[in-house]
Amino acid sequence: MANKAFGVINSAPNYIRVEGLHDYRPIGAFTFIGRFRVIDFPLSNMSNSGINRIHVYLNSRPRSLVEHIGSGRHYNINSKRGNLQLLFTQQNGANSIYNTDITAYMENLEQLERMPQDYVIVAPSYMVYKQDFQKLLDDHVEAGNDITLLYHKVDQAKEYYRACNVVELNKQKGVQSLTRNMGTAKDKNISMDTYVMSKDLFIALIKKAKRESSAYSFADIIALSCDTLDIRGYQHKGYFAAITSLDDFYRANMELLDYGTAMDFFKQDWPFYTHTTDACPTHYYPGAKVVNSLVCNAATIEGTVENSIIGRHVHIGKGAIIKNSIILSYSDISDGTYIENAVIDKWVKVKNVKKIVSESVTPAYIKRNDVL
Amino acid sequence: MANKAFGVINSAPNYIRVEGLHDYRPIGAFTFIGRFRVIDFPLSNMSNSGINRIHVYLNSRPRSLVEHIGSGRHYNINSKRGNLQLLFTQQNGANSIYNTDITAYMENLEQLERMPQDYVIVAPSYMVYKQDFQKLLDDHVEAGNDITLLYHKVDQAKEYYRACNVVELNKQKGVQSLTRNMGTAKDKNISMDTYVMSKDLFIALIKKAKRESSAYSFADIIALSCDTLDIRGYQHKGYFAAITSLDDFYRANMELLDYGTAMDFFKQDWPFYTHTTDACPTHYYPGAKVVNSLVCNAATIEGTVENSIIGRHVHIGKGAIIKNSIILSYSDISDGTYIENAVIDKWVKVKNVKKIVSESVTPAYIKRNDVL
Amino acid sequence: MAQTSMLAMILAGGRGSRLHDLTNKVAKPAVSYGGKYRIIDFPLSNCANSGVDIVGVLTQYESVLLNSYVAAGGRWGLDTKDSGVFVLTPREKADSGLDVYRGTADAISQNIDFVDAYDPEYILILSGDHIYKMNYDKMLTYHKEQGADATIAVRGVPMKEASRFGIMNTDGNGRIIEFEEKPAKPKSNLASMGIYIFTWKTLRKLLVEDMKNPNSDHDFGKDIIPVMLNDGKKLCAYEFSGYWKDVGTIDSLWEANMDLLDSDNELDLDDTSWKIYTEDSGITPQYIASTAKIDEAYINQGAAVGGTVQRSVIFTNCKIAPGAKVIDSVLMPGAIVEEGAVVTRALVAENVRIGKNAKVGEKKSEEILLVAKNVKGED
Amino acid sequence: MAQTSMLAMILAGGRGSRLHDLTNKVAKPAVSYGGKYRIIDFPLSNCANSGVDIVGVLTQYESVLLNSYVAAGGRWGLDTKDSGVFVLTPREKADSGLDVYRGTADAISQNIDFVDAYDPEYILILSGDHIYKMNYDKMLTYHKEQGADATIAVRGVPMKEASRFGIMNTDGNGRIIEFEEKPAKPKSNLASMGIYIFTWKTLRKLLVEDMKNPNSDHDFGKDIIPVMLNDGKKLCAYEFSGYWKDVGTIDSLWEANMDLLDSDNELDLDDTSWKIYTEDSGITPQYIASTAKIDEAYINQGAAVGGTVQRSVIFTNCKIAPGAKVIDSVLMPGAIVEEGAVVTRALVAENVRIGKNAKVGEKKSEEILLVAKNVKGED
Repeated sequence: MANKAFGVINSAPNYIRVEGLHDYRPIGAFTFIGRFRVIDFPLSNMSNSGINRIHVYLNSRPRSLVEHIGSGRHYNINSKRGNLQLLFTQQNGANSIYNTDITAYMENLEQLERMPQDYVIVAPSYMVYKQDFQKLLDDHVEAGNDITLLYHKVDQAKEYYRACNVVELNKQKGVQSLTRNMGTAKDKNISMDTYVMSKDLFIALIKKAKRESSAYSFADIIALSCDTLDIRGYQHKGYFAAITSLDDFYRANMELLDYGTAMDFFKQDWPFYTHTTDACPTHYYPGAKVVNSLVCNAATIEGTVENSIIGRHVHIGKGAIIKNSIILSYSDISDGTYIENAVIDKWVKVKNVKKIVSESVTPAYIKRNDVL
Repeated sequence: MANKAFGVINSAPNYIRVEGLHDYRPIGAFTFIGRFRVIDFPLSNMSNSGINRIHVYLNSRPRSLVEHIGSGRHYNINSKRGNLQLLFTQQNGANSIYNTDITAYMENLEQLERMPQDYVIVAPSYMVYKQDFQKLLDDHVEAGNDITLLYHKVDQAKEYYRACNVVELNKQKGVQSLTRNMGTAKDKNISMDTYVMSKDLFIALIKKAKRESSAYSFADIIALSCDTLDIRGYQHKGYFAAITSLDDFYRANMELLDYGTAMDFFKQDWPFYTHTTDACPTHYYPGAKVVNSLVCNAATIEGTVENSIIGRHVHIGKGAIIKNSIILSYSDISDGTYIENAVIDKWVKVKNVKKIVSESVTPAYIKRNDVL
Repeated sequence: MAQTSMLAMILAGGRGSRLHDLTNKVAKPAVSYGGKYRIIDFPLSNCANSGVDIVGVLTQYESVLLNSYVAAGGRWGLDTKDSGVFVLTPREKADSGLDVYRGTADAISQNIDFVDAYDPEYILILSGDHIYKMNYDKMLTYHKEQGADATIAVRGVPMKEASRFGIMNTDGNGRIIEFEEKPAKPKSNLASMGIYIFTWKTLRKLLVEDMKNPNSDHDFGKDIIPVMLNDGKKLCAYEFSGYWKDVGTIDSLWEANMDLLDSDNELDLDDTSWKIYTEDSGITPQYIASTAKIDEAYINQGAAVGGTVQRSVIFTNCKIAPGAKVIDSVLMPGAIVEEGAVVTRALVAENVRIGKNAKVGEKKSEEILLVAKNVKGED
Repeated sequence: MAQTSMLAMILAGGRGSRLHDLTNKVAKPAVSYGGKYRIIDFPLSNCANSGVDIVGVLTQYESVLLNSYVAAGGRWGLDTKDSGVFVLTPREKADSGLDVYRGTADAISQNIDFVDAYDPEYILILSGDHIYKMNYDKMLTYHKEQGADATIAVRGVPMKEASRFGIMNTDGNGRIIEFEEKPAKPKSNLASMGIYIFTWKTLRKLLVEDMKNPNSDHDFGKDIIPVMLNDGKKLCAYEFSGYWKDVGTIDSLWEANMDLLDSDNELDLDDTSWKIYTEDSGITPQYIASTAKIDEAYINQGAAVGGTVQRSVIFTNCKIAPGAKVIDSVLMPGAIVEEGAVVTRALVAENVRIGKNAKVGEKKSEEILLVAKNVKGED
């Protein structure tokens, strides 16, 4: 067990805004392929890696995440020996430049300093990937790095990952620089905002950041430390998604409609845990036609669904056609509606509008609770 | 079971400040007689009354309360059938005049409207008392009131209860007015900020308050409704404490050093639940002298303790003398120290200072984490 | 321990031999049903939803899976301070050796000390193998209103079938005046559902006497109820009218599953005000491939469908390969149907694999085929 | 179910007859200790703290209290998705009837199916009646490093007492070369603590063989270990040096309680990095009245002291009236000592009331007095 490290799960920097969805909940609380929340992935990675002391930093609108995470029992974290702590920040005006992760850490410094572990693993709540942190920690300790930084090599850095940081590496995988992705080239190493270091260095960097500027984020202070610290890159392989825009969110979901990709990501030996709701199975009525889709429980399907993700308790009426779309829980699509390339938020009722189609790459977005 | 009502536990109005203690946590998270938190009392009252859907409104610095309440399992609330929801407000600048309970309700209106119960019982998180809410609800329904308001008759309204509201009643127990206690007379009926009404009326009043003024609290709108609604007072008897100042906090604790009062309040048929920590029993060393005190687990006592409350994991050194004081958890009072009439917050180390005494009625207060 | 108003005891000892190979390794109450549930989820969820917080589960046969399944009372929210699900198997005592439960009443008698520890006013006796939703709290209210010593839940059965059941004959006010086990000429169509509420003090006395009676079968229906009627105790019938199914045979288990395809099905598992709780794992949604063709189906999360599914119930983690066909069938958790295989009018047991191009079941068979072992494929 | 590295089985079947009336209604592992704990809290907390997530508790005698106590695995944090505490009593199977556990090894043999369900690489066998703290994960690391088939925890006992124990004779590298049960002339002072780690595959084979052996007592010490030594298997001794106490008699149970008054006591229940978890109720702090005089004491929450307490351990909810005296004694949960009563060198059982002015126990008695029934007062 990785009792040598505790985990920190961080919320997204204040400059990241996901159109629509983000108005109602933090990115960590976004529904992912209809069934999970984005934060389930970093939490499960930590739990599966044997980390049982975890700090989750919550920013604005914490209700849905607090409810979802609860006591953390469903993440398989021993409630006596382990502890999943939810930490808040007072400075939570979503757009304030002072609303940084450094501010959040400073406000909870007493909690950080009291952790008995020697190492910390920091991971973001707005990315989806699979990573054995125990292995990452072992490599970090063996290599003797000051900081190990997880990155992913992508070839779509022009269109996507626009709010992420890009890592420049030297031949020894030493991090030369960390800068915002400006979309200047296709091939980039994207920082996964995931770090391993000693607890002491972590706290020292937080304090240093605070001294230098009240608006610094942790990534900023890492960027400034490239010259003075031994920061090493560690390449992540496999499925990776950064939920930093509606486009990214949509694409990240759609990629998992590929059976091979999904089967490689969801493996029995590395379960992803989530809060379950005892929803009954899904009922496919006569006349339903469903292909290449992920369908959650307690849906009732009377119409056609293609290349889509259907959330829990969703109703698809007779003759309705859903294509290339994501329908979140409790939404009700009435008979004969045509929806293509859209993200329908929770509790939406599509009653009178008969067609929702986005012509651009960016999907159409329908607001939570809307009646159309 | 009182499935007919859901519960709402509210945080203290923004004009209430408890010196010292309040800098570190909301009143609901204050330690009470060393073992409980203030919020345990309203939560246990609800749970014992069979209410299993509860909203707890959290204001500033929610961490300690979120951790303490967790999933609510220890409050005996069925985790599947019941639900203890923690609700937050964005507008949480502690001193902002907009930081009212109405603002909090408005921000979570969707959650309120979704509750399936017909009635609501609203209780504050900053008062300590015992009340069967099922009985209150039954009486409310039978009498056909619009609102039932719980009050307590006190005879120290000049010195205490200064931030509370006073209720004027007519012969039929109809509420004539609800006004801030100005300390004008000894005998007053103090409002316990506890109401029963229909869910529909509750929501209507919230919306009305919001329309009338952005700074209104729920008590304000109740006060304004005395003429138009049938608001009936219901007298509470037994132990009652409003934790609205350091004096009130101190007195509320000390009153329970009276064995008769304590035994009447803590009864097997109405348990108060709390988050437990598996602390071992307390060790009384040779030379320890303890009288008329409440002592929590995992303390080590080598000195003298009189008329005091000793928290968990507190150490009282050899020859130290503690009189009429409250020592909160993890504090360490070294050999030979003399403490009288003081409230020592958590994690304090009294090492060099040899005497802490308050000469006035108001106890001395020593800040959390201080080393003296 | 705090006093409990009503405690429930679920009789879950049944070997369920009419379910054949399905109960080789699990007790009958642990058999899967409805895409994601186990039979015992129904009485346990009913308890949780009715506010019955302490539940004893009486079992003696192959209890490991059932035991570890129900011991995690959290599944039904029954894991707070004053609630719990307790598995009660026969045990050695200071004054008696280890002995099997000799009958339904004896199972309770052997656990009088357990019941006493909670000091309940009433005791609810349930069976572990029925599919239904029932508010036991309402039944308790009726029991109290009637001032009954025992209340027995009954349901109306077609008169011509009544001679297959234990029939309660009542007076005009719901009081039972006679009980006939499988009467040749039934006088009423009210069949006992095997659900009883007793005032505990009364039952306790009867059980102590029954234990000493060498001629007793120690059974509620055969011994306790007749004695009570004989003694002039007040027994009342509580009429239940909703979905109810005894899933004691392969055919009835299959049927109960198929009932879920009916959109007017009274059981309504989708009703969030009376959920049936179960083990709910955090697996992926159901994956429906481009090659899939689903006609009518009831499918649970974790399933992957590449083939054709017609009028079938598909449980957690089942895989139906492209080109495979599942018709009028029930696939229990983890069942796999490989390419080209055809499953018709069958109940495929947990984790069973139907190999490539294999054909199991007959469209016109009278009985439902139970497939409890892997079926080899053909190339 | 997910594969588990090491699964633990706690042998908790003991009647504990040397504890007399204390075990009339509870199995020995459920006996109270240390102001708030039960004996079985120690192995269970050790498991939780060592990261052993699946624990079987084997019991057959009067298991209702023990059963409902351990079934709530949440007390030890063992109630997450992949963890759990399971009570395993003898049960009927498809191919065998209900039978008692015939020995320590048979208890495991009868539950091979349970162990197999978790498919562990190693199995840890524990006893339910010892007071100690031990990191089983370190013992497992040692077992792996040694490449052992079995590792047995041992502790050094005074050489002159060694002939009362099962003694392990080892070579220089910790390998056990001989095992002697109560040797007249002990060759070493390393006594077995009854704590074993086996590589499951190896043990499983031996258990299957042992079950068929009509001459076996089905006991680890008498049968399994000697067979392994005979077969040339690698058995290693893992030395433990810390507080350890077998609380099998009233005197040793009293002593173990009294040890807690020693400020250098190695058990150190106050160590928050290795907590012993137990049922922790939300009762009031201990109330020490104006009339109280406490000399040395170890007192738990919920107790109310109005009289004199000297060198004693006072459990949850005990009440000592003004004018009463408790000297060199242990008062178990809920014990009440009324005005003027004097309790000396005694162990007062749960909920026992010592009446007004009654005197129990002797200052100079050789043995500790067990007071298991109410003592009438005198006016």
